[in-house]
Amino acid sequence: MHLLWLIPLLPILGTAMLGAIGALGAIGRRPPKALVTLIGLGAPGLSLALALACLARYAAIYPRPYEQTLYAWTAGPLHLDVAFLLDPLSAVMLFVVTFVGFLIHVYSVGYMGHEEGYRRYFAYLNLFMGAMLLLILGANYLVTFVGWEGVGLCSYLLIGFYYDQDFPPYAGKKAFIVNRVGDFAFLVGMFALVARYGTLRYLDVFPRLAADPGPALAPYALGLTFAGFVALCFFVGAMGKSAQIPLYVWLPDAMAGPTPVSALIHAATMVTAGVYMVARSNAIYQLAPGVSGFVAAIGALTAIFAATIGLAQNDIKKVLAYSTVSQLGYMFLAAGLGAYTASIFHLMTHAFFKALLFLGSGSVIHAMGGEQDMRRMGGLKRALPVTYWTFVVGALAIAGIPPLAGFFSKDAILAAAAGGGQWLLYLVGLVTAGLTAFYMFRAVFLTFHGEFRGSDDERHHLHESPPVMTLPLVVLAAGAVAAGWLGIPAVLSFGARLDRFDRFLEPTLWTIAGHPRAVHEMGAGTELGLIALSVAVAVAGILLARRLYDRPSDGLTGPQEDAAIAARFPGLYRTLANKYYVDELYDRAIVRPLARLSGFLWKWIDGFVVDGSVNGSASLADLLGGFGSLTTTGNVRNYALYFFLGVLGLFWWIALS
Amino acid sequence: MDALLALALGDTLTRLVFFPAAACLPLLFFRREAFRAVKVYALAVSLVELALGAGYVWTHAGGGFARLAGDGAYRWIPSYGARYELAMDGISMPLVVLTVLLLPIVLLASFRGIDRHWRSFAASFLLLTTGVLGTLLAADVLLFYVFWEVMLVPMYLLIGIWGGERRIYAAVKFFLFTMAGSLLMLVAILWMGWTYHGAAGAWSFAYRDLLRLDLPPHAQLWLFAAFALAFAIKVPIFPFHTWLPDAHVEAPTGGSVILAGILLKLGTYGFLRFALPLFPRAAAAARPLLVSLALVGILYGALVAWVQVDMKKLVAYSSIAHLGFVMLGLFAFDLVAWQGALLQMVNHGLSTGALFLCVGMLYDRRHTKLFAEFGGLAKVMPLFAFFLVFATLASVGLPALNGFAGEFLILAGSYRTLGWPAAVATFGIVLAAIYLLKLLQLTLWGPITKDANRTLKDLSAREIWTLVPLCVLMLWIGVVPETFLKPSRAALDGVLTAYQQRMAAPVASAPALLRPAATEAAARVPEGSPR
Amino acid sequence: MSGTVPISWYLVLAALLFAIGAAGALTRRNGISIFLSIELMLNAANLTLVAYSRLWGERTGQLVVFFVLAVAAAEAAVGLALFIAIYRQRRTIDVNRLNLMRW
Amino acid sequence: MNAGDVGSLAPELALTAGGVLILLADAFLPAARRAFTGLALLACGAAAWAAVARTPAGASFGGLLEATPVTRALSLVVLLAAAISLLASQGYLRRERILTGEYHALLLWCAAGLLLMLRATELLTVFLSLELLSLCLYPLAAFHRRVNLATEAAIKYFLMGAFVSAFVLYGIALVYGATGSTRFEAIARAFHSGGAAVAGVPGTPGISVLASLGVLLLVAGFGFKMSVVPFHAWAPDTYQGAPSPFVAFLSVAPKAASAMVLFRVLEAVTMGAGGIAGGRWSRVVALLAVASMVTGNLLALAQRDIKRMLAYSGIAHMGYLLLALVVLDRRSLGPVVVYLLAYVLMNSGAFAVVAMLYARPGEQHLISDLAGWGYRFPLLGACLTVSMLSLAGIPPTLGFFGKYLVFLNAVSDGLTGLAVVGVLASLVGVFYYLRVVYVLYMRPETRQPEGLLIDGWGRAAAVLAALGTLALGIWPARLLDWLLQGPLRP
Repeated sequence: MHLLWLIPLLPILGTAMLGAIGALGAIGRRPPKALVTLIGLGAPGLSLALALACLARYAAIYPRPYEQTLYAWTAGPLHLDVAFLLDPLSAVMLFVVTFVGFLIHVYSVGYMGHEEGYRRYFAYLNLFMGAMLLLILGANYLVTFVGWEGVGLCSYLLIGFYYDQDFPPYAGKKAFIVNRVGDFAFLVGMFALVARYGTLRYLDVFPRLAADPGPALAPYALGLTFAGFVALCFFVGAMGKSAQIPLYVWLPDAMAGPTPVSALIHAATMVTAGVYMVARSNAIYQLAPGVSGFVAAIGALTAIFAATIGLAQNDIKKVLAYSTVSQLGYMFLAAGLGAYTASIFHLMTHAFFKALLFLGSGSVIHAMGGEQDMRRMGGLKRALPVTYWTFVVGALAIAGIPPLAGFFSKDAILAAAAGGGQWLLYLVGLVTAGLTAFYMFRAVFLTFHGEFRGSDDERHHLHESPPVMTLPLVVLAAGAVAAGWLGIPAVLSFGARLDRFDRFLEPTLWTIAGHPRAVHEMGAGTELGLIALSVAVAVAGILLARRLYDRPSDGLTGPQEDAAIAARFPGLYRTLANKYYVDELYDRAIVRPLARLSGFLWKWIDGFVVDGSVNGSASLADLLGGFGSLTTTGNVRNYALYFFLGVLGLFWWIALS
Repeated sequence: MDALLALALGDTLTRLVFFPAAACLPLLFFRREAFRAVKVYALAVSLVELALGAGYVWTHAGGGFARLAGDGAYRWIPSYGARYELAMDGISMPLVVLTVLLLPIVLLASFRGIDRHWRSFAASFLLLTTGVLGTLLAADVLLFYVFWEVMLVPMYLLIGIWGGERRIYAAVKFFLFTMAGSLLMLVAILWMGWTYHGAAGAWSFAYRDLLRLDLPPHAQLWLFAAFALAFAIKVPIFPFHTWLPDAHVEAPTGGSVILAGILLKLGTYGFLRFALPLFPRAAAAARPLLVSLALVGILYGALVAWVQVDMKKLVAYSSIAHLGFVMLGLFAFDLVAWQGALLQMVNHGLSTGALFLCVGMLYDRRHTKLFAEFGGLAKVMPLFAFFLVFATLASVGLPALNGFAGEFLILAGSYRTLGWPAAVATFGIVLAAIYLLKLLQLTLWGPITKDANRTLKDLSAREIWTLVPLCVLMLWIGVVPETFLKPSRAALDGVLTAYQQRMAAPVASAPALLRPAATEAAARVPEGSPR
Repeated sequence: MSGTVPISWYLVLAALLFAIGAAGALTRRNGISIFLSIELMLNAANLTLVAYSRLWGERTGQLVVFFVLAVAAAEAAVGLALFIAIYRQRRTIDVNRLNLMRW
Repeated sequence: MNAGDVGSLAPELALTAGGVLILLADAFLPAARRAFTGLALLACGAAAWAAVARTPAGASFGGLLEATPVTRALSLVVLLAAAISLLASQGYLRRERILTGEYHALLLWCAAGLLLMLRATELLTVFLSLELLSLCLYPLAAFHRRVNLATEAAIKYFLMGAFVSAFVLYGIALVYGATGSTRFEAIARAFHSGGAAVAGVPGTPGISVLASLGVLLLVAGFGFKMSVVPFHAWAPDTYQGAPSPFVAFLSVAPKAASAMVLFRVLEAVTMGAGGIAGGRWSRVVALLAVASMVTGNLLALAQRDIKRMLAYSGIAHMGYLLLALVVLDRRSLGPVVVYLLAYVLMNSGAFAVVAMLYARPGEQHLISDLAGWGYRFPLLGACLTVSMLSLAGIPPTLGFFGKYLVFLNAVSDGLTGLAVVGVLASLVGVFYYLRVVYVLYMRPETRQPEGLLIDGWGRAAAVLAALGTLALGIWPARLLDWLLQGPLRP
């Protein structure tokens, strides 16, 4: 376990080595592909093994946290450690990230095999793993932030992986900048902590908060208490990283990156960092009920908002992207309700099935030779059986059909909402569940059922992906099925305490002196009823999708159905298809005015006011000189006159004084 | 005389400062057209200077650079109290190292770009180095002023002779702006000397003597204004900044690097070394003004940088924003912020220097700096792309690179003492991302639009060698900033405590001398053998 | 003549002479006339000196006058030479037209 | 008149004798003309040696002359100017084919006049030495007989000079009348006692008015020699027209001596009279100083002809110099001496280079004509650059050091305001001095050099000036210790 620090370091070393051989390649000939694959898979593989080993060791000292300090920065009184922390929370994250991450690396070998940027791709991907592991293993906000920005960088680089096209680099830039807005708030939150507590170490800050919450509850800024202020700052940070309203806009565009990247970064791991951070900071959020409510509201809003957009997307990856946004909304809903374990639970299950879905879509795109528009697909289940079945499993999981993973985690969240008496939030969650089921199966049917709608050469090109790609699908499918069983609610387990997950995370939840955590008890009957309801809604969604998109009886194909629907509600459909015009709004309301302002500052303040006055005074001096030298007329009599007048003037002046 | 010899040849700051100037004389014996020989010679000299600098720092690291220490004081113009005294402490040390490090790099980088008058070019650079080092190391205010002015001429020639289209306008603007500030500073210096003469009965401009001069607030205010103007122009702080874009755009690559890397720092260094400790009350009074100007600089510089169409101009305006952070840190009067500020001075020197080098490499190839002329270069120049991305990210303040370490400390520190202004400043990092990613977007990414770019050669070994040291340092500072924070801690702490003592002490109604004790922490120079 | 002329008379006369000379120097355009006016001013000064010398009853003033006469002569020599030179070149000694150099 | 008196005249005698000797040589063995410069330099050297070693300190000729460290220092300054001018002249005179003995003789006699003027402690002596000086300057200005401009310059200078000397004489008369003496110390005494000496005499106007008119006339007269605004207008024309190497002398040496006389006059008037009168004259000098600094710099800004530019800049420099005389005390002389030395080195150096680089004296000396010549004539270009930087007051040159002393003196006299005006004015100055530098190095060549004659003598002059400017600027300590012994220490 003392090798903990190696876990994040290994992938970074992998990047360094890949970079090195690349540099050699730039001078001599290209490095052999096998070597790239070896390093690219070896680094994350090793850290996966190491992670598992560490977790095994950790079981021994559970639930005590294990902290490891490497070295420190000291600036005056401020003392910041570069240190790692292994506790139940980071243990879960560690497992998810290394496991899913490694699988996706494997998948990439097949998916990216033909790309020319193969080495570069793995270099970035390894760097991402390193940064992500820093993020989750950091023992204080600083280290976490280092990872936080690191994953942002990798996301930037990987979204813009196809840098010689126009859109991907743009999308990457957008992602980075939007994230920066969040990071700004995150930083301010850290500064506040530093100013108040002089440290950023989790195991310093939280105990002190828990022991003596008084000062943190004093009014601080923006009409919030100190805790509230910090909580808000961190949540804004999370908004950026985890694509919540209003900072979600970058995520759909992020699909410009290679599909495995979408799976790893923009579904399974990075985007959940925000959720992780909120859960990590639960001590602060417990002290800030108002902000927590805000978090829940934003989460719910995002969930349903993104789900509705998902209804009208035709790009298979866009559908998945919006569903990711919506699922992240779910997680924040849970976190905001104080059900931190539930949010992490959903985070984990989501990691499995969403990664699965993305990789599945990747397999489809692979088969279609890069085509992503579902309207040009259809009937692929014959050509891609493995992909099809695993995809369906993922879809069922996300739709929340028991006994798959999504069912349990989603149910835990809805239960928390209902238990907390937040019926509005519950309703939103429920509707979202239905929508989710609907658009996921819309995607399934459009893609795999019906007749193939693509061109002929595409038809000939169709083929199932190689095992190096399908294997990860299968493994993830297994996860998507089973991951939920870690947290079976009591009511379904006939009293047997099978909610291991909650109990495992229990030690990371802080109990604040004088602020007991609310424990929601519901009658078994109600709970069962709610469960039945949510399942029913999900099934209804699936059936509706089937009725619309998988009905060979009437001659209409899926796209034509869409068209028909669009014809029925044109305004609504256009709004959804254009994602509520939010991008346009931002462009008009923020980007352009800012640009205009900058132009004004440059041309007018710099060019006119400042330089104008400088050059102006210079030319004024010139002018004075020019006129003044006219007094030197060249006529000596004038000179004599000047002398004479000078004398007279001075004499007069003296005589006066 | 033998003392003089010892001073000139021993392991002294004097040798460090004047070696480059002395090394100019042999240049007279090179043939006018023997560029190659001159290049090699100049590079060799710069490397020796680097060795001297590193050696001096190494041998004197024992003291921890807590206090000003150097060659001791010598009479220069005894009848008027001016003295020759060089000394170094943890505040000047990093900048000195940066200077001697950048010298060989800029010379190496200029091999291709500079195609005429190499003798004069090398001479200008060497003299400039002497001026800069002298300014950093002078422990006598008058001597400081002398070196401060000496810097101007070589820089003026560098811009004016080897510069671009509007080079003369830029050069003259640079010269006059700086002079405008420094001349008033001269009057202020003279006034202090005279006041000291009145209070102590003897002429002196020695830093440590003037530190003991306790002036009534209104006098402090005027003197501070004079000093601050000179430094503000150099930094530059809005609205005294407009010389900078012109100077940068017109200057040759090497000139821009030195300008951004070092000359600008002398402004912030001046604040930290002179304006704040000498006139504490005035500094405290002026704090709101300068903090708000720093904020303006951060946001204004960033916004204006964003809309530039010329790479060098973009980087130039980014300097304004970055130095805004430094100013904010300085006027936070907080040790954390000060450490960050000092670190950030070095950081900016490295990352902006690297950026200018990259721009220069493109200029050498295409003889244009306009964004419109580029795009998609990553395809043809992968190595260049790597270095440009690296430098840009460092400049953006990405964690694990140098920029972050500095900015984080500055902002964390200033938040402690200033509160919301620090939060506002933090927003600058968002803008930084906006304009710097624009730089990448428009040069590296996207399809290649101009055919001229399809055939561009990637970096040569020489160019790589100019960039590698910078990148290594950026990474090092970013990962283990401790190495660079430690040496300056004690010195900064000394200045800060002295400042707090001065503020705590009763207000002087007339010029008076403080007891040495009060200022011991700030500066103490071992008296040199009086000759 | 027993009654002595009061000193102020000499002074006023001298002042008048000086003023006349100055006026002449300022108004005449012919170089020589200007020079002559200047001579007049010199002699006005001489008169003052002598008057004061008388008043103080000591000889310095008169001494000065003798020197001044000599100096004036020398000046005249140089001046006339210059005027001849300029006349050779320009065929005029009208100072208004000696303005090749100005501004 | 005893041996000591004669000994005290040794420098002047050396110069005069040198002049006479050269004239005779010119008459009898014209072949030796090439050697005249050498001879003249020898005379200067002898004079310098005499001034340093042979002239006993203290008064001589019954108090008509005095020798103090200051007069000695200024004598050396004057002789230095003469030497630089002579060095620069050789090439010029040969190029223009006017190499005759009169030139050197006249120059030497000018120097003699100046030395006397420096040391004169009595108004008649001052007047005579002034005339000796002027009478030699006029012909020198016109020395290039074939050139229109030279003669015109000489005429202007002559008429103004004569006009002004009349005023000076009248001033002498009035002061003499008010105080009954022409000796400075007697005048000082009289002013101290408020002129009580004549107060009783019936019919005399109140001393203060006439006396101050007299003093004013003297101030104006020597202000004219120093080309102080508003008595300056002659300078640009004369400088432009007169032979450049001679201007190297004209533009500095007379100013040095006149500054000394001005000091003596003001000293006599104010030091005794103290407060009130002192304040009054301070205001006058301050006014002249500011006027000169501002006007000189602004007008120089507009000049395209380098000689006119230097003329106006000289006006400005005299303004800086006057700053040291605003509040008069023994300390004032230190800055004055150093500033004059600096001014001699940089200005004469500049004119020496100008004399070599501009072939056709009948035309304008456009700055733009030097374009790109910094590379064609590296040595001269460097020297000119040094002069310009020094004139602009940029360290490490003597020019900076002079400004430093002057402003320091002003500040320590409580005249910070004037110092600020001074530095701002000099900021304007930087602009036009830099123009020369950038024309030299940053502009492509516009014309081929033709008809130039650049000889060793001239180079020596330029290098001597430039090196002096730099060396003394970097290491002024010894110079000061030597110049400002005794009471002159601040």
